Amino acid sequence: MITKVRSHLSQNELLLFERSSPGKRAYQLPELDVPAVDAREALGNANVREEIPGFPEVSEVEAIRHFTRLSSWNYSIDHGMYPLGSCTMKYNPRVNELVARIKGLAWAHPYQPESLSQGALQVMARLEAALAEITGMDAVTLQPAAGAHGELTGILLVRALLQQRGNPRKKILIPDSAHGTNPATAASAGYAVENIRSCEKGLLDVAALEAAVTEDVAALMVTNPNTLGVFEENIVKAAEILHRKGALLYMDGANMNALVGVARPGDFGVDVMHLNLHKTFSTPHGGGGPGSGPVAVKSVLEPFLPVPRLTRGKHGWRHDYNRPDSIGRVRAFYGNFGVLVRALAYILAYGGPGLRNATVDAVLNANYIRRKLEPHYDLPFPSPSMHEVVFSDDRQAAKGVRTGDLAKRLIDYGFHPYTVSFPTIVHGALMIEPTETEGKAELDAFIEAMISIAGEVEADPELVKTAPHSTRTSRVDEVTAARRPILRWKPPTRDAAST
Amino acid sequence: MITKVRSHLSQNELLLFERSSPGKRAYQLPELDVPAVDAREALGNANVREEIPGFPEVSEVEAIRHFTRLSSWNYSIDHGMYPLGSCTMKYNPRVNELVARIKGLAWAHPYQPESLSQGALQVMARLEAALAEITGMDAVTLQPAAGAHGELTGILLVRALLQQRGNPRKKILIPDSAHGTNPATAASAGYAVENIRSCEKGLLDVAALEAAVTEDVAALMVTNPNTLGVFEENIVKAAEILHRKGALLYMDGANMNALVGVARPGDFGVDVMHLNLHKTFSTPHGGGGPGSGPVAVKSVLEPFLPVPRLTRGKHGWRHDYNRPDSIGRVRAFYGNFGVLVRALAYILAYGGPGLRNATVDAVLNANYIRRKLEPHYDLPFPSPSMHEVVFSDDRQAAKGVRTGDLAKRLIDYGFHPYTVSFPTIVHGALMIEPTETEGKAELDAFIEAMISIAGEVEADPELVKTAPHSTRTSRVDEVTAARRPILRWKPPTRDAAST
Amino acid sequence: MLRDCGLETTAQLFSHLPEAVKLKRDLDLPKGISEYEIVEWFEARGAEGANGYASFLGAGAYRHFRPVLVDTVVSRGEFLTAYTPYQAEISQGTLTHIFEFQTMICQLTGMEVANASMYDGSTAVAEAAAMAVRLTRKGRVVVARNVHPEYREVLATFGKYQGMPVVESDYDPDTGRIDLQDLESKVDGLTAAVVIQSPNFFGIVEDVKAAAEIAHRKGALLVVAFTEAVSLGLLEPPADADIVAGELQSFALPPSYGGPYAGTIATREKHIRQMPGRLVGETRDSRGNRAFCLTLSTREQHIRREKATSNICTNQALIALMATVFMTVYGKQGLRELAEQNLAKAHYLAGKVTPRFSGPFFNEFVARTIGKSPEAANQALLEKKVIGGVPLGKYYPELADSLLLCATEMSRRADMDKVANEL
Amino acid sequence: MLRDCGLETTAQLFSHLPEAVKLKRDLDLPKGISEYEIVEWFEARGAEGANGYASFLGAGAYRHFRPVLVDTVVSRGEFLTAYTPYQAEISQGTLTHIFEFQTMICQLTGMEVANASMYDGSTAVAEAAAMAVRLTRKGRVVVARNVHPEYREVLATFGKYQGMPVVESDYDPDTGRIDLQDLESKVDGLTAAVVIQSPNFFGIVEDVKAAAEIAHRKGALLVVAFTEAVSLGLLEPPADADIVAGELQSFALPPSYGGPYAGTIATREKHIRQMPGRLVGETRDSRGNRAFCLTLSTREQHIRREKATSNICTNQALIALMATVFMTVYGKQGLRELAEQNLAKAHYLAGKVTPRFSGPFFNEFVARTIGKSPEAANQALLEKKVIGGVPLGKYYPELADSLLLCATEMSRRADMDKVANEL
Ligand SMILES: Cc1ncc(COP(=O)(O)O)c(C=O)c1O
Ligand SMILES: Cc1ncc(COP(=O)(O)O)c(C=O)c1O
Repeated sequence: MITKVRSHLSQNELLLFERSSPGKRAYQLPELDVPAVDAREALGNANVREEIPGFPEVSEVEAIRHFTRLSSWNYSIDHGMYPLGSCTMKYNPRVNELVARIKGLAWAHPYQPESLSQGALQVMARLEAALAEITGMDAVTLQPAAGAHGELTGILLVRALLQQRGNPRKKILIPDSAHGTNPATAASAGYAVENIRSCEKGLLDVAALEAAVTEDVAALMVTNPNTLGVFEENIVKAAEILHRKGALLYMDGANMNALVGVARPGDFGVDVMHLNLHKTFSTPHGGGGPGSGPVAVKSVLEPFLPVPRLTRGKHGWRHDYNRPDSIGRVRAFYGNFGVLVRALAYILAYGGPGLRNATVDAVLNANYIRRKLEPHYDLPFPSPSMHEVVFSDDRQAAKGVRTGDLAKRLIDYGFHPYTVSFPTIVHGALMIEPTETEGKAELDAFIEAMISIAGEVEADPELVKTAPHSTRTSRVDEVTAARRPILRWKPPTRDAAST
Repeated sequence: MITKVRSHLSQNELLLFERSSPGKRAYQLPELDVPAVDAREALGNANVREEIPGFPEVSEVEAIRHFTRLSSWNYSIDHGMYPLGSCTMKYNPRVNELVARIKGLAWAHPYQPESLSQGALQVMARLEAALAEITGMDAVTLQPAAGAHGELTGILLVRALLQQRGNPRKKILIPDSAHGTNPATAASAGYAVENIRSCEKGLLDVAALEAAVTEDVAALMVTNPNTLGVFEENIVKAAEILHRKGALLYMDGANMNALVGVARPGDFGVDVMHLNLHKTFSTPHGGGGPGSGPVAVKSVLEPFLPVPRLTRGKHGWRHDYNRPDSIGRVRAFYGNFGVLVRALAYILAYGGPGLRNATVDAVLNANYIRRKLEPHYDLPFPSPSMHEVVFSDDRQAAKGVRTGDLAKRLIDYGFHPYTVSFPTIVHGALMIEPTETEGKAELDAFIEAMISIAGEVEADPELVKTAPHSTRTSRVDEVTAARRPILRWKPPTRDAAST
Repeated sequence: MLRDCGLETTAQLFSHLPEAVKLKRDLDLPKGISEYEIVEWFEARGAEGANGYASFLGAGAYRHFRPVLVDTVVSRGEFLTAYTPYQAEISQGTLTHIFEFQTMICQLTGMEVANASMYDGSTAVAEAAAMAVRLTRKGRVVVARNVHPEYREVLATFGKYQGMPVVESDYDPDTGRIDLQDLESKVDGLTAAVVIQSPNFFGIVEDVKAAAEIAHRKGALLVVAFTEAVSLGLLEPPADADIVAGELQSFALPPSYGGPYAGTIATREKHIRQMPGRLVGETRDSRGNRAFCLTLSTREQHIRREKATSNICTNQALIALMATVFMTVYGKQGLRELAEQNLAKAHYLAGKVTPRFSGPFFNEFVARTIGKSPEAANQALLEKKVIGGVPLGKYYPELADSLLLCATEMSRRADMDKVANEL
Repeated sequence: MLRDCGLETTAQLFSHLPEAVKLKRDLDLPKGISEYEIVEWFEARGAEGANGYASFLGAGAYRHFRPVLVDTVVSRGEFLTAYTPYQAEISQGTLTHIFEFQTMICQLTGMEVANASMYDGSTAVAEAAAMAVRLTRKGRVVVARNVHPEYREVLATFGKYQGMPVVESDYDPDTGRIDLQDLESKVDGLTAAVVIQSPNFFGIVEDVKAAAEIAHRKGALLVVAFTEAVSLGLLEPPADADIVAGELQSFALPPSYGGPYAGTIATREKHIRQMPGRLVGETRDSRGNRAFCLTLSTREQHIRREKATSNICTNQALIALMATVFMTVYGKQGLRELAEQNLAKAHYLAGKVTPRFSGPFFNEFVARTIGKSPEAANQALLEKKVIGGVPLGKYYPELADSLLLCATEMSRRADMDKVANEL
C-alpha cells in the first residue's frame, strides 16, 4: 500500500521565454553617479549588440513564482530518503549555507592581498589538515572542483611522478566495477585503460591483478569500498603488487562515507586519492553541483601538486607559486571555496567521534536494508556490505520487470529511486545507499515499499512497467530526446505554434 | 478546462508527536563555561518539572522534512494569484525579509540605551513621517500590532478626547457592510454599536447617518473604499455631519491600497484611522500574521496617543514617556518593529510616484476583472469599483451552487479563492481583490477559470458542489470540527490506536 | 487592459471621486530606490546599533540562540506568503503547524487548550483578564506589582475603558515574590482574576499554588503570565492556573527592538468558549482523511461582531511557527538543557554580585549596585562594550539602587565578570 | 536495528575488515561543536577579511550586485538538496531551469547549443580546446597571450598530458588586442584551435571576426573565451566563433575567494556530439506532455567510459541556477542597463588615470602608475581602505609598471577618485 504520498495539485508553468511580455522587469539599479557613456562611441558600432532576442522579460513576482513552481516539481533530500547508491545523499545542514554566505568570506576576492585573506586561508588550511587526518595521507590539494576533476588531478600527479622517474608508462588498470569517471579520467590523462575483471565475490581479483601489473602500468584506480559496497579486503596486497612494479595505487574516495574514522586509505597502501566533499562531507548536490574533489597524496607525490600550495609564512598563510615540479593548475584560483567552507563546517560540527559515529550509522543502515530486502531481491554478491548494498533485478526480470521499472515504481511510493543499472558488473543492479542521516522510520517505509513492489511484480507486472503513475510528468521518452535533440527553446514558428 | 495545475504526488507527514522517538535530537548547545547548577537545589524540588510529556524528539533532517512537507500542502502568493478581497494579497518583496534580519536591527533590545538605538529609531521616525504624508494626517503611532489592534487604539483615542471634553458618549455607528473587527472593537472599547444600513448604491446613507448622529454618538467607523470596493463619495459630507455633533470620523484603512497617492483621508475629513502594513505596505501575511496596524490622527487626537512617543531630542531620537493625556500603552515596547522595517523598505523601493502607480494598477486590475466577469456573475452594486469588486452568487444559487462552492472549485483550477460571504450585505458575496502585482496573464487565467466554473454550474452543478477534487485534502468537515473540538494532539489511548 | 475597461487614461479610473478629495500633487516622498540601496540604507541603520556589545538585558525580551532551521522554514514562501488558513483544503501546512503549536503550548504549560497566538505577552495577559471577567461575570482584576510593568500598563489601558478596575498587590521585599497576605487582602468577591507572573519581573519563581488557592477561595480565576518561555523547560508548569498567558519571544525571536513577538493563551477545556483568538481543530475531509481547520469561530469577530470574545483577527502566525520550529529543534531534552544552561549562567553571575531578593530565580535577578547608581554602573559597562541591566527605579522607586540582570546561554563568562566588576 | 542485522555491537559491522587496515585510535580532530559556535568561528574568519574595503579587482572575478531573489530561489531545499536529475519524472524543476539556462546562454553568445555547465571558465576553455582537437582531428592549440593567465595555465596542464601542444600568440602593445599578424603566423595546418578572449584579460574587446577568419583559413576552430559575462549584455555576441567558453561568476556569484563559479560551453549544433558535459533536451512524457530530460549521454563518461568526450560528471548546476535567476531578474533591458553602467564607471575611472592600451574596453583596463610602482600605489590605496588593481608584472614582465583595474556598477565615484589620486 502506498502510504507515504497522496495526490495534490501542482502548478503548471511555462518557460520563462513563453512567460515574457515586452517591457516587464524585475530589477532596478541605483542611478549612475558618473556620466553615462555612449556605448557605440566607446566601443565602436560593430562591437555593440542589438537587443538580446528572446531574453526574459518578467516581473519580480513572476520570477519568484516561476522558480517556486519549478521547484515544486523536484524531489529532494528535504522531501525524504534519497537512496542513490554511490551518491551519499545525506542531509545537508543549513548552518553550512549560512556560514558560506558570511560577507568577509563570500566577498573575498581571489586576488585580494593575502594580509586581508587570512580568514579564508585559515579555512582552507584547517580543512586540508582535517582531510589529511581523515584519510591518513600526507598532503591535500583543494583545487579540484569535483570528483572527476580530482581523479584527473590525481592521475596527472601519478604521471608526473613516473615521468620524473623516467617513464610515464602507458596503462591504467581499472576494475570492471568502476565508475565511468575512472576510465574517462585515465583517457583524459593520456592513458590506455585496461579493465580488471572482479572475482566472484565482487572483489579485486588479486591473481588477475598480479598478472596485469607490468612495467607498462602506471596505476590501479580502485574504489574502496568498491561500487558493490564491499571493502576490498586485499587492498594491502594489491598495493604491494603495484608498488613492487613501480606502479601506484589510486583510490576513488567516493565511498569514504563507509570509512571515515574506521579505516584510513593512507594506512592501507593508497598513494593518491580524491574525496567528494559533496558526498561524504555533506555539501549539497544542488541538482548536480557544485562539488569539490580534494586530492590527498602521500609525500612522494606532494611536489607535484597543483599550484598554488597553501603554506605558512612569516606573516601567516600564503599561496606558494614556486613549485617547479607541479603539474600546474587544474583550474583558475584555488578551488570551490564556498564548498570548502561548508565541508569544514560539517567536520567541525561532527568532530572526530561524531564522524566515526556517522560512519557506523551509515553502515548499519545499509546492512539493515540488506537484511530486510534479501528475502525479496536477488543479492548477487554475498560479501559483507559497508555503506551500500547492491541487489539485482534477477527475480523480477523473469516477469519482464527491470531495475529501471522498479525504480520508477518507487517514485509512486514517494521515494527517490536507488541508483539504477550501476555497477555494470551486476545485471540489472539496484544500488541502495541510505546514508547515516536516515532514521529507522524512513528506512522501514522504504523497505516496506520495496517489498510491496516485489509483490506487485508478481501480481501485476504491467503496473510496475508503466510507472510512475502519480507524478505530474509520467514516464519520459528519453529515446526521442536523444534521437531528435531539442536543446534550447526557440520562438514558435507559424506551424509549430498550432501544435 | 483546467490548465493551470496538474496532479502530482505530495508527501504525507505525521504530526511531530507521532514522528518522535525517544532520545532523538536536532540541537547541540555549546558547553557551559560556568559551573552547572543543580536545578532542584537552586529552585526547590517543587519548582522543577519532570520531563515534558509528549514533547517532540526528532532529528534535524526529520525536522526539516516535517516542515518542508507541511509547506508543500499550502497555497501562497509565491504560487499564484491570491485574490482575497479586503486582504490585499500583493507580492512580498524578498529584500524586505533580508533587511529585517540585519543584525543591528534584529538584535536591538527594546531597553538598550537610546544612544545605541538611533538606527532603529530612525527607521520608526521615517516610517511615521511617510505614513503621515500618505494619509494626510498629523501624527502616527506605530505601536498597534495589527489592524484590529489599531482600531481599538483609535477608538480609545476618540474616547479619551471625548472624555476630556466631558463625555465619552455611548455609541459607535458602523455601516452594515463593515468588517467584523469594527463592531468587535467598539465593544472592546466599551461602546454600544449601532449599525447603519447602506443605501442601494452600497454606500453610506447620508440621510440615515444624519438621523443617527446624536449627542450619544462618539464616532462613525467607516471603511473607505468600503468593503464593496466602492469609494464613499459622501465622505466629506459625513464628516461634516459628525463634526457638527461633536462626533469623530474613524476610518478603517484596510483598503488604503485603493487610495495611496490618489486621495488622502486627512484631506476628506477623517480624524483617526489605522493602516494595515500587512496589506497596503506588502509585509507578508505569514499564514495569519504578524501584521502591524499604525494609527494616524489629526492633531486634536495627538496628545492621547499611546506612550511612548518618538520625539527628536538634543541627542537624536528618543522615546517620550511624559505624556499626561495618553491613553497609556496598548502593548509592551514599541510595536512590531520587524514589520515596520519591511513596510519602510517597501515605501523606499516604490517611492512617491511608484506608490501612486501601484494604486492605479490595483484599481485597473479590479476593473478589468469586473468588466470580464460581469456577463457571468451578478453584480449587486453597480457603483464604480476601486481596488476590488464584489459579485454575488445569485445566478449560481439558482442551481444550488453557493459562493463557497464556487470558491472551492476555484481551488481545482489552481487559484486561491476570493473572499467568501463577505461583506454580509451582499447575499453570497464573491469579493475579489487582485492587487497591482498580478500581471495580465494571471488575471486572464483567473477570469477564464471563473467563466469556466460558471459554465460548470450550468452543466454539472454537482461537480462544483463537491469541489475541490484535486487536492490532497478534500472538502473539510468544519461542522464536526466545531461540534466535537479536538484542539490538541493527545497520545493515542488503547481504543483510539486501533482506528 | 485600460481599453478593455472602456477607458482611455488611468485618471478615468478615479473620475468618480469627488474633486475635493483627490490629491492634486505628488506625494512628498523621494522616488523609489533599488534593492541594493535599500539594503545599504538599513545596514547603515543597523550599524548605528549595539553590534559588538554584550548585553544583560532581559525584562521581557531575551537573547537566545536561534537555530538556523527557524529561518530556513519560515523563509519558505509557502509559509511566509500565505494568508490566514480559511481555505482548509489548500492550507493544511499552516493548519497543521498551528495544531502542533497549540499542542506544545499545552504540554509546556500544563493546560488543556491553547490558542493559535496573540499579538504578544502583554496583550495576551490583558485578554486573559478580560476572559476571566467574562467567565466569572465579575469585574475586578488584581495584578501583582511584580508583573512586568509594561504588561501592567497595557492591562490598565484595557481596564480603564472596559470598566474593569485593576488593583495592584504588593511583593514581598525580602523574597521578591508576591506578598500572599497582601494578595489575600486585595482579592474580594468581586474579583474576576488574579494576575501573577512566574518567573516574575524580578526573575523569581512564584508560588503559583498558593496564589491559586487565594484566588479560588474568593471565586476568582488565576491568570499566570510568563515572559521567559525558556523557563518552562525546567519549571513546574503552572497547572494550578486557570489561564496561562505569556510571551514566546524567547523561542527563536531576536529581540527585534520589541517585536514582532507572539503571545499565547492557554486554559482549561471548559473555558474555551470564552477564549479569544483563533483555534485550529482536528477533523476529517470528505474522503475520511485526517484534516485540520479553523474552528469555534463563533467566538470571533468575523462571525459574532460586537459579541465576539475579542476583536483580534490577524495574529502572529509566522512567529508562532518560529516558536514551533524552535521547540521542535530543541525538543524534550534540549529545552531542558537550554533552561539548565540559563540557570547556570544566571547563578554564576548572581554569585558575583549582590542579589536583592532571596526568592529562587531562573535567568534573571535583581542586583544592588554598591557605591554607585545603577545608571553609573551601566555607563561604566557601556565603555567596556557591555550593556548592563535595566535600572528599576523608573518602575519601582524603592528599587532605585537596583538593576534587573539577565544571563542566558549566550552570556559569556568573561562578560559576566566585567559586570561583576562594575556592580 | 543492530539486532535485526544479527549483530550485537557496532564493531561487528566492521569485523570483516582486515585488522591491519582498521584505525585503532580516534581521529585526531576536536569533538563536535554547536551550530552557534560554528557560526561564530566562521564569522571571526570573515572578520579577518576585507570587509569595508572598496575594491577594483576584476581579472576573472567580478563584484556585482546580487539580486535578493537569487538566494531566495537557490535556498529552496527542492533545488539545493536534489541530486543530478537522472530521474526525470521527479526532477522536472531542475531539468526545466537547465533547459532555460542553455537557451539563455545561446541567446547571449549567439551560439546554437550550450551545455548544462562546466566547473568554471578556465576548465571550460581547456575542454573547448580538447573538443576542437576531437572535431578537427588535429592537435595544436594557439592561445592568445591576452587570455587570462590562469586560464592559459590550465590549458597548459591539460595540453601537456593530452598530447596537445599549446603555442601562444602575442598581443599588440598599442591596442592591447591580439596581434593578428602574429596570430596568422602561429596558426598552421596542424592547428585545431585558436583560443582568444573577449573582452580579453586587459578588458579590451577583440576583433573576433578577424580571428575567426585567420583560424578558419587554416581549418582551425575559433574558441572565444569570456570571463566577464556582464559584457554580453552590451557587446556583439561572438557569433563567428565555433565554440564559446566562458565564466558566469558575474551572474550572481560573489567572488567567494575563487569559487564555486560556473563555466559554460556553447557551440554550433553540428558539433554537439563532441560537446563535453550534460545536456538537457525537450521531449514528451507518456501522456504527451512536454517534459525535459538529460540527453545525448552517449557522449558522457557513465555510458562511454574511456571514450567519453570528457570525464566531467558533477558540474555546477546550482550555480547555473543562480545565473539563470540573475538573467531572469535583469532580463532583456536590465542586462543592457547593467552593462552600460559598468561601461560608464570604468570609463569614468579610465578618464582619470593613464590607460596603457588604446583598444576599446568594457569594465576593465590596464593603467600605468606614474612615479611609483603598481605595488606602491596599491599599498597607498590599502591605507585608504581601497584595494587597487592587479599588478601585471607577475604575468607580463613588460607590463611591470601597470595595473589591471576593474570598475563595476558597485564602484563608487568617491572611491574611484581615491584610485585616481594614487595612480
Ligand atoms: C564511485 C564514483 N567515482 C567518481 C565519481 C565522480 O564524482 P563527481 O561527480 O564529483 O565528478 C562518482 C560520482 O558520481 C562516483 O560515484
Ligand atoms: C476591512 C478590514 N478591517 C479590519 C481588518 C482587521 O485587520 P487585522 O486582521 O490586521 O486585525 C481587516 C482584515 O482582515 C479588514 O479587511
